[in-house]
Amino acid sequence: MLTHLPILQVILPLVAAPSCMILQRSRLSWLFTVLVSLAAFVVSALLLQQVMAEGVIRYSLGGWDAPWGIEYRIDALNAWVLFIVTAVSTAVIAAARTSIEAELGASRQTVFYTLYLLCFAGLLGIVATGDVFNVFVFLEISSLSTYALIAMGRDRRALWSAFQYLVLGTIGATFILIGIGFLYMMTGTLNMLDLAERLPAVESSTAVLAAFAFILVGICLKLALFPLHLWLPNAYSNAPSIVTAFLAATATKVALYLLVRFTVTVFGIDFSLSALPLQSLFILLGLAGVFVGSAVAIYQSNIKRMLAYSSVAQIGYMIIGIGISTVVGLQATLLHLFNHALMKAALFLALAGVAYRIGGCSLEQIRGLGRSMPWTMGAIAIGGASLVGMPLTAGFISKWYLIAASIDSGFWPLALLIVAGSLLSAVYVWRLVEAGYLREPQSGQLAAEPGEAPLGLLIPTWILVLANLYFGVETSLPVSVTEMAATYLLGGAP
Amino acid sequence: MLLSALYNYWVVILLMMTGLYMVIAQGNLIKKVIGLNIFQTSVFIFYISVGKVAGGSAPILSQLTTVYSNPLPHVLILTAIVVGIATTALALALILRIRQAYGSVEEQDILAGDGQC
Amino acid sequence: MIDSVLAILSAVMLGLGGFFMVSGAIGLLRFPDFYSRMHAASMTDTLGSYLVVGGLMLTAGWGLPLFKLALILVFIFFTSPTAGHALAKSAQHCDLRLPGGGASTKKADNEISGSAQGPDSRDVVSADRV
Amino acid sequence: MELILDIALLSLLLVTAVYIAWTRDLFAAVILAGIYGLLSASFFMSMGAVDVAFTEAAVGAGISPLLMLSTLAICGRAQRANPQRALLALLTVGVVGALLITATLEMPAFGSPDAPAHLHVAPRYIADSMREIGIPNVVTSVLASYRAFDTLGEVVVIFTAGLGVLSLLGLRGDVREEPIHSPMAEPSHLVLRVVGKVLIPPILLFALYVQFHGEYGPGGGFQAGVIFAVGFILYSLVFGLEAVEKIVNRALVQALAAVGVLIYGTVGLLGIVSGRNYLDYSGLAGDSVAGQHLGIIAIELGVGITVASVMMIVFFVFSAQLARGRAVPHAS
Repeated sequence: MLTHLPILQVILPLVAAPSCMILQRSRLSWLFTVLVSLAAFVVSALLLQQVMAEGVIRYSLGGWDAPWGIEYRIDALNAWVLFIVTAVSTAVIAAARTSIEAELGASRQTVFYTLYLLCFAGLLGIVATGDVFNVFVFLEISSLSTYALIAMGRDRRALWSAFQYLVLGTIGATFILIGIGFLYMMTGTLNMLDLAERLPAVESSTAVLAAFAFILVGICLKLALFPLHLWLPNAYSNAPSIVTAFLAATATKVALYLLVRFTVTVFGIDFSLSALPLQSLFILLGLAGVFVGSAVAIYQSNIKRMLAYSSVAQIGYMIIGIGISTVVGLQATLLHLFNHALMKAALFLALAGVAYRIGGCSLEQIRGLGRSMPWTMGAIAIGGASLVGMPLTAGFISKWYLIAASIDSGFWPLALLIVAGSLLSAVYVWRLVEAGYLREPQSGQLAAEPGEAPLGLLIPTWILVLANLYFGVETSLPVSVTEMAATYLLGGAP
Repeated sequence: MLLSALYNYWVVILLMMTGLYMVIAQGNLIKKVIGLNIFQTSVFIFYISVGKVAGGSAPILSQLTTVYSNPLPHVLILTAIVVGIATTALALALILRIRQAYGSVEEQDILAGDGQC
Repeated sequence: MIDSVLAILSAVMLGLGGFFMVSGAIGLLRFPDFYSRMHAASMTDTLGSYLVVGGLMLTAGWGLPLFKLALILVFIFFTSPTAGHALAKSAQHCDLRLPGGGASTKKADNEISGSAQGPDSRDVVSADRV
Repeated sequence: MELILDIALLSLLLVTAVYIAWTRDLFAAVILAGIYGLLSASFFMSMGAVDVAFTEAAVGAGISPLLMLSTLAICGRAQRANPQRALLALLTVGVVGALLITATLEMPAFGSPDAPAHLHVAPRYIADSMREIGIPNVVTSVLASYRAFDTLGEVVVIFTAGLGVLSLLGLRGDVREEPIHSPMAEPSHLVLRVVGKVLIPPILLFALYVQFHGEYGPGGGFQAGVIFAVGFILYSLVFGLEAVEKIVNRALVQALAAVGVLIYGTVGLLGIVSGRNYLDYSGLAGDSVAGQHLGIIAIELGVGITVASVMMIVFFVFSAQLARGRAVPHAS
């Protein structure tokens, strides 16, 4: 069975989704989804272990060899992203039940869990595959389910956000499709590894350059990289709380993975950096994302929206890491991928608890929450600290690596700018903490003191919070995996 | 020479751009979806043009012919067409809900309705 | 001998079919109001497609293609007139009457804007009939 | 000759696209979008892509305008002029278009047999698929065996869309306020009713033919599923929605959509059980060619079932909205 791990990773949730649809009973379908997610997590842990021990795993679907059939190809990078996605998904979905019951109503729950599983399977499929067209197909599975999930939000704005995202997402996907078409036209293959071998022969052609540009823009639309981020704040702030937690922690990570996969593996880092002024472009856009995202976040009163803009900023950090394009820089990106997933999932889950008890999450509404919901507010505070990058939290580690990478490769001012960006994020996190601990609760609300968030929600949140603290101190697992991935990607020893 | 070799692609690019223009410029949501459709269909036309082999027949094997069109783009586009109709159906369902919630399918009205004009 | 007769017959039928199609299209563009345009379109369309399919059948030879063409013929026999009927019916349902005095400006307008304007973009009143 | 056809079709496509962009009558735009679909299907036909042409005709000229018309009937057909973003759009389109045009300059010529695309992976499909899979339609071989996993993804995409539409529109109105009245049920629509009744059995029969003939000619599960659904859609147009729901239970159709995906997934898992890789059908029967054939028939069935049920779900949900929306007068 161990040889089938790569396909089980994807096929498990994919086949589970229609089965979930048939279950009908909402409590049952929740339990089923949790179990499936947990099983996927176990599979990904096994895969990660296998890759670390034995190197790249290949699996030909349908028994047809690589360029003719579709191949799954798991190296340290995929295994790491699969691990992150499944881990966060398990925590999020375990916490989902009460919040979903409150926000969605009875009739839509089974459909919700089915769509959730589809989205989950789609994301895993994007990461696991070694075939560019297969990426497109699974991208669409995850995107379509994401649109439907976002539209399930309570507010009517959820519908409009979902539509905006649908239009932009479809344009992005079609751009990727155009890029894939050009690549196929010039090389005759769709397999990533095969493409990497055959592209150097034709890489001076404008068609390959255009393919690169289209794929880049398409992925960056999905990634919400700075000037293309406009859909993200709306989508995140209007989706159901659980969906926001899931998307913030996984969807952008998967898009970032795609970016790394295409720039480094398919096109090759040398081509990617020389074809377009990509290095400066990534660093500039990343910095712009950091500053604009953080600055706008400071002025938000809706906390979900604030954190959504903070996501735009965090994506900026990750892009800077790719832009530096040294082993340490890439490693910093991959570390931040993990840490950001942990902190954003924790924060948004805590917010789901707030929304569950209070019915909204603006800064006004969380006043005095430190007293009435100490555990939830504690989770927000620690998650926020990790977001800023305080020492002893996971966020610190990745920022540290990023700064080290920029100093190593001689970008002194960059290091300073990164620190400055973190200070900006300290400002909006401070606004949260201030509202939660130092302000008096709103007078009108005192009538019924909100209790602590339900335990089913609180426990997964705190598991994530503790993970934030744990990986801020004990860093051997993420550092060793990301180091292996980064050296492998940049052509060092596997 | 260049013209006869590439005119097909150029026309297809024009078609794509017409679709893309509609998606960006039109405020009516249904028109946006029609634009998306045209954009996607034009990309399909591009793929199928790539698969064309001069003098080739449809890729159904028979004794009579030896030259066939390239079957791989056909397979890819079959999948892509299905993805396209799936997106269209979802988009139209969203439009119906937006119409119920906002009373309009014009972008301006919706933005005004949410107070973010 | 038989072959060449068939070929000539088929060519004649294809040519006639093409002629009817074109004349229908001209009628669609030039006729003044909805009903007469529809008349031009549906009548010639039915006849034209019979002739074209029939012409093709003559050259198809015995085999599966012939059978398929015959099926298409039967299908058109049912659908084409029904489509015309449905169109006229829905126009009537929507209270579209033949143009009297008041409609003459509209007609003139139509003729000026010429071929760019599709036939049913102004005349059919409602999109209700799905 | 081929060149003339090519140029004629392309210029028709261009005129249609531009007119759609220009007109402000959404009804005309939708009808023309259907024509656009039909024209591109003809273009695919002239390029030798028969399966794609079939699918595009069913989707681009069939299902998709149908859904759009249902939407229009609720939302109204007039469109407001708003050129406020025309400049941005022109700029984007100009940049993207210029990039694309530059890209084409170094592309292999159209139709050239020595283009890299025709030399690397594809020749194996044409040369060996008969020996390895044993069916003449290469597109079906590639679709259902070499790249079967993409097709599984495609089925899941359709399933996702059906579910998404259901979650958006279908679930709240489970308790129906009043029976939906079909205007077609009036006796004055005799012709339509009779012709509709006559046509439905051949349509369903044709769907079955397309389903099981896909290995030898153009066709397959997807096209068959669409045609099969069209049979029921026609029935509901002529006799009203509740008449159809007497025959096909809604819960059953929803379950069938899931069952189709499950059939596909399970056939894949049988590959693992028989000691091979996922979606490897060679072990399903005595020799590998027979196994492949069996596997392809099974998964095409799964595709057909899911596609037919999702199309039916989507259409029924839309037309239930339409019937409900009729009571409320249009705003525009």
